[in-house]
Amino acid sequence: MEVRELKALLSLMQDYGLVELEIEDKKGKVRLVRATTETHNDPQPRLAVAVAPTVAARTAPVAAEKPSEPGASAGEIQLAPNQKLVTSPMVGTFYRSPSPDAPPFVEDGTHVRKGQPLCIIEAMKMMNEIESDTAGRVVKILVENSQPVEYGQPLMILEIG
Amino acid sequence: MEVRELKALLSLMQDYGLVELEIEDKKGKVRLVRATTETHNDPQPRLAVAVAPTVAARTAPVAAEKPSEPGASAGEIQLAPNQKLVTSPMVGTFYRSPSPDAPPFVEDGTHVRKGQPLCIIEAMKMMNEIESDTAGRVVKILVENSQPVEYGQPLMILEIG
Amino acid sequence: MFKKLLVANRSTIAIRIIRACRELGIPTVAVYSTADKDSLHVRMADESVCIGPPQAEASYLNIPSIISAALTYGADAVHPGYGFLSENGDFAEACRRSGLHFVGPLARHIRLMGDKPRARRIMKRAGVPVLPGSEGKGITELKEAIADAKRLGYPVLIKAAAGGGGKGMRVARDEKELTRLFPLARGESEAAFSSRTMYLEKYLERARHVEFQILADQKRNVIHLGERDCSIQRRHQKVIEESPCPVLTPRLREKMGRAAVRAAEVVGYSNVGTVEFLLAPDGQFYFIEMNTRIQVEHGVTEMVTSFDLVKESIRIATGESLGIKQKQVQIKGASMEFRLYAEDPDTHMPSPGVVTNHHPAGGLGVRVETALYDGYRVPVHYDPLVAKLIVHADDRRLAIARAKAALREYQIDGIKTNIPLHLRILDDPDFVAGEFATDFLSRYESSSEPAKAAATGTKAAS
Amino acid sequence: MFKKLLVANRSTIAIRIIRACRELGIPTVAVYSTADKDSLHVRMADESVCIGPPQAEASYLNIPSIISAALTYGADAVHPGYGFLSENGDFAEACRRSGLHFVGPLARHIRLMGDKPRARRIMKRAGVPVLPGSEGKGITELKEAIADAKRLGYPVLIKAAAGGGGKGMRVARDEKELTRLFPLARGESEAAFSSRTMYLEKYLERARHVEFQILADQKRNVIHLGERDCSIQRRHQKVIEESPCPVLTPRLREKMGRAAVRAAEVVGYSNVGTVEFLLAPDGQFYFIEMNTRIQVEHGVTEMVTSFDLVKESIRIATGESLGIKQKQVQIKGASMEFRLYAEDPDTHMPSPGVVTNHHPAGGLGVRVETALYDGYRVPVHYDPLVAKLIVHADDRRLAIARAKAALREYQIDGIKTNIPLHLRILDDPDFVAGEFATDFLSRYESSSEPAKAAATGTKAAS
Repeated sequence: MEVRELKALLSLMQDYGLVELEIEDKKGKVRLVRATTETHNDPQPRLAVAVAPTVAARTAPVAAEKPSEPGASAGEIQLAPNQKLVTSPMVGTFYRSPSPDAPPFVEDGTHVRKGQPLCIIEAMKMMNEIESDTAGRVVKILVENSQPVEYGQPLMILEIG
Repeated sequence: MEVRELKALLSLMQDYGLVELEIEDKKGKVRLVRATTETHNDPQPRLAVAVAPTVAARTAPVAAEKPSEPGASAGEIQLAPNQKLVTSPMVGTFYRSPSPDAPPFVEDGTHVRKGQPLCIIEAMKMMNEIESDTAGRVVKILVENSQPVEYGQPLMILEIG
Repeated sequence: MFKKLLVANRSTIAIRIIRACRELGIPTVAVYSTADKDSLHVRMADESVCIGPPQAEASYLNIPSIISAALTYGADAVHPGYGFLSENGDFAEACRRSGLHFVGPLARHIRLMGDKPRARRIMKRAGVPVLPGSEGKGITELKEAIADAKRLGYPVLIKAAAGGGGKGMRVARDEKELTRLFPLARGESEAAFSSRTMYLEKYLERARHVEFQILADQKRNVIHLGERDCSIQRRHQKVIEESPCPVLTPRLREKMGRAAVRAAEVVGYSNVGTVEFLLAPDGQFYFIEMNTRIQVEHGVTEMVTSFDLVKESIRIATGESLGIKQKQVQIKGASMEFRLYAEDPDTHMPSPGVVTNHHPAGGLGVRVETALYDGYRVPVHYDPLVAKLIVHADDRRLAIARAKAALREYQIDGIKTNIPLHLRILDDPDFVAGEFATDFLSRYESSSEPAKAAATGTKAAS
Repeated sequence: MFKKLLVANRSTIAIRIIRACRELGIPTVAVYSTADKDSLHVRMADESVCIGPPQAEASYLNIPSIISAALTYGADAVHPGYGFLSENGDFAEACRRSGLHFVGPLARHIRLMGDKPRARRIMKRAGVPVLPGSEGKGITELKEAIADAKRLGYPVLIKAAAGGGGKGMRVARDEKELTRLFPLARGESEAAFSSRTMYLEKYLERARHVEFQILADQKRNVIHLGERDCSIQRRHQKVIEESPCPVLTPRLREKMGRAAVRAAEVVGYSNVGTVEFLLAPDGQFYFIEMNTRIQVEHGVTEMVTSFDLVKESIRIATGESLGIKQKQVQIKGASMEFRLYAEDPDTHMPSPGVVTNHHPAGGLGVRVETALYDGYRVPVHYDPLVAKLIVHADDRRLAIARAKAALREYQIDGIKTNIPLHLRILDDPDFVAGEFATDFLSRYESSSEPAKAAATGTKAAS
């Protein structure tokens, strides 16, 4: 079963307020249980974290996919329990180093202190240093240098403690 | 099982206020649980047969109900295994007797031979006698005298043999 | 005004008629086959009656059934729409014999214009130019065809005397082709119209299809509402229509318009009608035929003239006079109609199925006439025309821009449609320049396509 | 023409702007809050950027975020739409300082017209009639209000100097009411606009709201495109708008139009704008305010004048001149707009939720501007205006018939809308006769309704 299929099922569950869904196949067995109280919203997948879409030219006006919860789209990032995401607090351009010829603030694997600069987001010609709000280790940098980023877009995965 | 099929089931659940639905197959096992409080629509009885809609003024352009199989709508008729429907072969006006002051061709309970006239459908000023294509007993006459009927509309229930 | 009107049709035109009746305050009765139980026209009408099984012969073409429905449900008028019984003189006559007003011309006008060789003769006598072709009442035998073709010179167009919708129509470029195609076309005519009578016309290369909208009341007042260019056709089926025709000068419009009015006057025609011409590259024009009903593409004329043709046709049928004179008719801006077919845009195979994610285009200058809704199952039994997108703008260039934006916006999943083909045509430099003839779309035919594709499925009305 | 345009708005107006840009060939960037991720404007734009969380203050009202988005994604122009930042002088200035073209007037015109007492002074000086009211720069204290009211005579209308959208507005019929309501209105103004400055106007009974559409280029050419009657309001929120105003004579139209043009000329205004008047039963008219942006109801003017106001505003912002003169403007037929709100038609409580069975109306003379699609979840955070239905017909009677047919046809399930209210209004004899004033809708208020209902939810822009 692919993530895409799972997502389709999850969005069905959400849309129809299902609390339980069982499928076996080769045309056998289905089991669907709806919440008696009907609370349509929110059974979000547990360890999946939504990634804001990257900017890409779209031509189809109304995408075929069902509306899902705000903020989610594109891909999914799997986080281990001791990991957290650093997301962009603003829309702007992501830079890995303080100036074009300077070394990057961090690399994959860099250990960081709380308050240590991780990157710069340029917005309105202002260079905004994004600092780590926790001590930890950079597991993965998710965006390219000088890439445009949106509000809420994941920038890095940090491993804590 | 495809998402499309699931969605059909889900929309059934929603329409009929089901909170649980279990299907196994190759014609085995069904389990349907309705919310005790919800009274959306009437759950369809098993051996239900569709009745073509009687003419009634409609105002809502697109009815809320999901499209169902052609011919079905409005009410439902329950048929026992040894019963069959007599349906109208044309659009017109249903008459129970050959002339206004003559006795009806049949009543509820009348035993009929194959080829015996059951009613008249007036169409284009022509009186078309509708004959029974089987021997049996009239269980119930479903339309009123001089009522407009559509193509395929059930007129009577016959019990055979 | 009528007490109640029965709409003897389905899909987009039934919906169009129901909307017009709502605005006029006339209750409507829809008829439907068992395959159309969930159709939008059924849901929109005030009342509806099932008239038979899916096969059109037993339902939408079933005259006794439709008349019986009208009488049983108390209608006093019948609108035939386009296609089905709309050009069947017997139906018009049966309606009138049953005391029902028929929204359309008299039965004899339908029959007259349905007999193509006869219509040609009358037009010729009335001074309306017709193409050189077979004389008299038409021909049935190949040797007659060969003789006529010799006289006309090749290429020739083989046509069915009772023809319509492109059936029984073939181009022959030499005697060998004629020998092969004439019996074929005659066979098609026999199958479709139960008629072996054919006729030939000189085939015009690079001609445009330009038709004039006629409006005539029962007191012999006749006007035209300008023209439509319907050259964008695929195997004699219109795909895109526009008004005004991009190459027509005001002088030529006046001349052709006068000829069209004359064509209607000479037979005492009433109600809406369309006089079709071929326009040759040299500016000469020739009468082809007259359609005695509302056309699929009537909407583009409505956009540029601000006339409501369907309401007008109903008013005329009640005996009302035309409210306007020819000189009050003005053509404003440019309008185009895009027929949306439920078909594969490459193979043109019909694509029935359940519609999902239906989201029609909208906004300024965008008109949608659709039979679709989310969850609707497009049946396999009928014409694949499921919607019409009509745009209107200040000029043709802006209309093209608007059409592109709207077609990109139009969303239909679950079935295939020809929207991708429309978008390709809108990018075609010749189309954009307005330089095209009836052979324009042949360049979009993929060579691998089976020649029989056109024969599958049902046909679009013109 | 612009290289790329950022649409600093959401919902219907964002879609309207994107459509105009598509026709002009300008790529668009949509901005959205996390609550609007699945919105139609995001799906229709060529690119889209998330600019913040659901609260408007942090997203659609977040100037640095929007400017940063425009710069980061390479836009050279910004269209503010209506509501949100559309009448924020700082935003217009910030755009221009960042090298972005702002599709709208200069910052100083926005600020000038946003200061209502100042706008009143300027208009008075220019000879545009204004209602008797507070003089000077406005008032802040109750004792000033009482003095002004004594001079004007009751009833008086309390208004916020920085007002808009009906906030901080109250009618006082005597000094007791004034004493109670003035601090209340001032409190609303403080909360909404951070301003304690108020002013009084003489309250006109039975007046109509009649506004004129202005179009002005950067070379001081100013024309008007006729009027809109927006008297059908609920608590100062417009519900139905129409053009032309059913009671305006050509002579009065010319007189009011000249005053509107004068109002724009006197400040050197450019781009689209609307001059709002109150029209008293005696035919006197009074300037209320000028809106320095496109209005929700611009569509009815487009229908009767055949102008594309949004495309025109973009063209003007590039520096192009007006292509037409006042005398070329013609009003053709009658148009009405029906605002579809996601709200309970009886209680007016917002009704967010997931839209199902969405089927917009269509056909001749029917224009739909909708932000809805099947499966769309109407968010709770914003204005409940989710669609606009605009009809156009030859005259007002036909427009009403068309509107009724279209509203009956319009299907939206899953949320409640005010369609039933529209249908009731369309059957109201006074509405049909065109005899109404701004108090018309008060008769449709159920007496049991809590007075606070109007304060819930977000407000519709005018």
